[in-house]
Amino acid sequence: MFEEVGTTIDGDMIINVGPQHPATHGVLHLVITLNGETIKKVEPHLGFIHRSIEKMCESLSYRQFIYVTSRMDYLSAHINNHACALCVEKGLQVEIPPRAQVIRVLMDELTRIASHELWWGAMAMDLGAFTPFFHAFRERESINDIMEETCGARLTMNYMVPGGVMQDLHPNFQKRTKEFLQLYKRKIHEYDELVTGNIIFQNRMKNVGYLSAEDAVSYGCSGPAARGSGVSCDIRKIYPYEIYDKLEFDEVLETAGDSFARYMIRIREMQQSIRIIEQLIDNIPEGDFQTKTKAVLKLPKGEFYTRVETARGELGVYIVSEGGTTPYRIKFRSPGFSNLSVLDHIARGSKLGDLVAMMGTLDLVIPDIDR
Amino acid sequence: MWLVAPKTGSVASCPDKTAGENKKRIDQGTNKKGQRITMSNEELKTKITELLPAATFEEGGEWLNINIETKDWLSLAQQLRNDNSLFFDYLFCLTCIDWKTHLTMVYHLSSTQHRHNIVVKSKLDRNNPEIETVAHIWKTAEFHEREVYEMFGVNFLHHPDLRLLILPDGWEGKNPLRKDFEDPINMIKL
Amino acid sequence: MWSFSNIANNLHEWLSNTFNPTMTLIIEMVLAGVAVIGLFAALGLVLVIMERKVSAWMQIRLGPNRVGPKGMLQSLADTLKLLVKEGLTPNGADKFLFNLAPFIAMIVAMLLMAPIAFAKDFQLWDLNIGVLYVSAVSSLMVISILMAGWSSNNKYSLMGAMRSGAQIVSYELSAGLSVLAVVVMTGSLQVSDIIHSQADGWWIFKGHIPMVIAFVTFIIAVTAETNRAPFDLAEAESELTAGFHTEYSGMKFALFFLAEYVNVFIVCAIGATLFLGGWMPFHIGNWTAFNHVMDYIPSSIWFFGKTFFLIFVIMWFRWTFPRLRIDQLLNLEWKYLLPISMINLLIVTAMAILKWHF
Amino acid sequence: MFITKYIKDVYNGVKSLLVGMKRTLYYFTHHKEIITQQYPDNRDTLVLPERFKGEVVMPHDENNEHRCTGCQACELACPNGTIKVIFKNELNAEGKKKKAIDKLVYHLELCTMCNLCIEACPSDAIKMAQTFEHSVFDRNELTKILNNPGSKIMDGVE
Repeated sequence: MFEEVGTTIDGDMIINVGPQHPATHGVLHLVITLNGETIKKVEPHLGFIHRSIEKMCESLSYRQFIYVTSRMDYLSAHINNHACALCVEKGLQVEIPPRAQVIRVLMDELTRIASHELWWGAMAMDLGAFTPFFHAFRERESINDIMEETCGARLTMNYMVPGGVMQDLHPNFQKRTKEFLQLYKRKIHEYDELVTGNIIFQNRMKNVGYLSAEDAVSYGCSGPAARGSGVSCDIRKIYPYEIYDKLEFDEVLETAGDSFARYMIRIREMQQSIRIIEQLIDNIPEGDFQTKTKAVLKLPKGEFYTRVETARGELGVYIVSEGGTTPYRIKFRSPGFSNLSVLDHIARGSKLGDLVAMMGTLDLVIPDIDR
Repeated sequence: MWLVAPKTGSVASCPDKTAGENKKRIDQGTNKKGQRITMSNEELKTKITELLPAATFEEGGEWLNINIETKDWLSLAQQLRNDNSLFFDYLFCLTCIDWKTHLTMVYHLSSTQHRHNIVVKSKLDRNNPEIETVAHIWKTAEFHEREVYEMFGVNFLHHPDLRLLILPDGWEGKNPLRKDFEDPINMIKL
Repeated sequence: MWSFSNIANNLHEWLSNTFNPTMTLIIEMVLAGVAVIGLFAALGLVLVIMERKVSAWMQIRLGPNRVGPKGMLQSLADTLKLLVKEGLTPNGADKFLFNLAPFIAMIVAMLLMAPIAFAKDFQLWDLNIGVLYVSAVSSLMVISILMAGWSSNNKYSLMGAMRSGAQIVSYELSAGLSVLAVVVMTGSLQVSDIIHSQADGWWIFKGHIPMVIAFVTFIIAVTAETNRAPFDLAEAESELTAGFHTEYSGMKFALFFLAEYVNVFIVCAIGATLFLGGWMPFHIGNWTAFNHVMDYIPSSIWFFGKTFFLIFVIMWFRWTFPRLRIDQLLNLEWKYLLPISMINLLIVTAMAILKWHF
Repeated sequence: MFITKYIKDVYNGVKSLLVGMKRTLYYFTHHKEIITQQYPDNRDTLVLPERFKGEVVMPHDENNEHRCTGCQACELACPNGTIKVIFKNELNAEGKKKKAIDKLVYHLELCTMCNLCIEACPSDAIKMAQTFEHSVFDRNELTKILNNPGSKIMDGVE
């Protein structure tokens, strides 16, 4: 009898959110135990788009495997590619020309803004406000146009190669980026008006999904999810790569640890990315965009690990090389996987509607979790 | 009170905060437990030798690599986590490598307070891989260990919930990331 | 002058002269029924295209612009699509209740049309307890939603229905209390009396601040009662996929959809009747010349103008605000709106006794 | 004071709602801000950036000559096995047998537009085209032969 209506012995209702559900932004399957509207347990079931990228990469050469990583966290494809390129460069011990470094950082930051824009719109949509989604896309599209002009694709660019970047910047790049900066500054106050300042929104977000700093570290959270709890974990600051140590930007931190803190982190991180772009856009050094590398790359025997900060948190690329042309084993430590594991912890005891808000603030990208 | 915004959290203002205020936040956020003392690889080596004399070390990489016996892992993990001068509270990567003759568990540890990193490795028997779980020490290990369990078939002893996470229900025996795995049905040959 | 009431009267005279009284009554009833169904269809088409255009413009989009001139026939095409779609009934569903629910939603919406005055002297049934009738019948709406949610054999539907039940029953109270404010001022429950009492000014202007408060409470409460965003918890898309009508498809879904829009129209019509004078033109005290100019605008235009303005406001809410959480929703009603409207009613009563209004 | 604070909070809450409504009303009345691109209608005026990666093509000059030497660099660079080079033996001007490409088979359905083949090509024989409307009813149409029938290698390209 209990099975018939899907309840447990205690009278709790078990409900499947996903794999196809508007709030999960992809094919995440959550099995939720509910008592009325209150959540007692959240259990994620993964693997609906697991493509075994790690296994695929074992049969691809060091030039080829980078393109696959665009398909992991497709919203920060550049940063994923960057991490892989950095890891291969670490093994090859090549120096990257300064122009390539600046281009890479510029692209990373543009990607970060684009990713946060999309997150902002989707987050508001999860809470029932549809309009911000389209407003966010206006700014995001102009970033995508910049990407399309320089890299040739809007989402899966495959622009970073070991030794630099694939092509030089498009002549229009600086002009278009400045136009984007102006557009962004003209429109940013709307974000406050429509969502951030809205009293309904604040009530939905504040004091919801509390995550303490200790738990954030213990659950392996990174990126905005951990920084919302006051954990300083921005890889760009604490283990700087490329030219991040020479740039002036702040690591955004909030101490409240609730959904609203995680929201504010991302909103203010966009400002910091804008700051970085402003510093670099007029100071792109002349020179090569790529160092000459051999046609067939061979990494020495050993293990190489790089950490970069994607829009979602810390991405680790761990290459184990046997000295051949393909990696022996490759592991992607994806930020989404660890951030998802905390969902059960923070969702217990809150309402079903809040679960959606929490998933929004954790910014889950399912291909990133499944890989 | 519904119409009144709750008090915690920050004010709703988008323009970026001054650097000073942010620096204050950083200090409040992470350094509250004590002074940051980043240990060099040499210091870490001495310290860990004290804790576990049987450990062997591999150097040359960016981080200190520690090879340990499987049976020592649980006690070492507890000490690494709880020792105030080490305080490795952040397990940022947990994975396994199939070397065809044996498996190797690799744990990447970091300390958010002291900002030092180590890598702990432990050899496992390939036919009957077993290691103690650390899910109660670092909670992130729960999901990562489940992933390793299904991908490599490593049995984590005393794991709270060792089930398939990514693979479909009813998947048996075959471990996709092992080197001898072959899927005759879905294999794409080019 | 051409007006709805002239047409109705001429028709009535012609019918009375041609047939006997019973026959006349039957024919008039049939005609009224056909007119209501026609109005239903027309309203559905107009409101759907209106909603889509409003949302599109607020979202910096173009909106439907392919079917017909400027996309105006889009909702007709949608209706055709829904008509020919297969209406699925889930396996474990309670078939009878499942199929009955959309019709109950529809019938309730139709019944509510009766006491609404669309133009001067143009009303289906001017019953003496018109306002009471409206609040009584509109609360039947919740039955169809509960029925749909329970019989679908779907947990999302059930949760949506339960949410909706709690929500409609709660907000019924403050909607009723703010309607009572007008009734107290007028001293009558009859719709035509209420409209005639606003000949020298609408209640929202005549009744000082308490009436404005009653109006705002009314708008919030009816937005919640019709399950529109930001109170659309019953169908909260990102939480419950589609709430109580998750399992409905084809024409049965279309009936729910239509009933929602017609309900919006009705509550806005009632709001316009009670607070904005219904078909009564905008009159100011004894400015005879000004009032005379205003009288030249036909009464039906006044009525539909006011109603569609209120509908626009409700759509405007929907496309601006995020959704509330269920506990916040109930808090808002029981801790804020209900006490406010009760105190407000007390003040209005005092005003009515002391004749403080204009 | 409790009451003044309460009223102030309610005022601020209502104000925040009104501010949002003002913003949506602005866009409701300002249709010039609309950013929709009416795609199939603007096909004639649509300009894609010259670096856009749509599909791999092999440019031929007016004498039906291409630059492909058949070095297989693209085939090796491709991560998905998208490109296959099929050879034939051909007599050159001096009557010697020479290896040349017969067909350069390109599987568009496998291609991820990663640009690695273009980068690998030593003689600039292939490039990315800006076409993007690739949908077809039959999957086999996506397997393309890049060199034109009867085409030859350009003089001077080794």
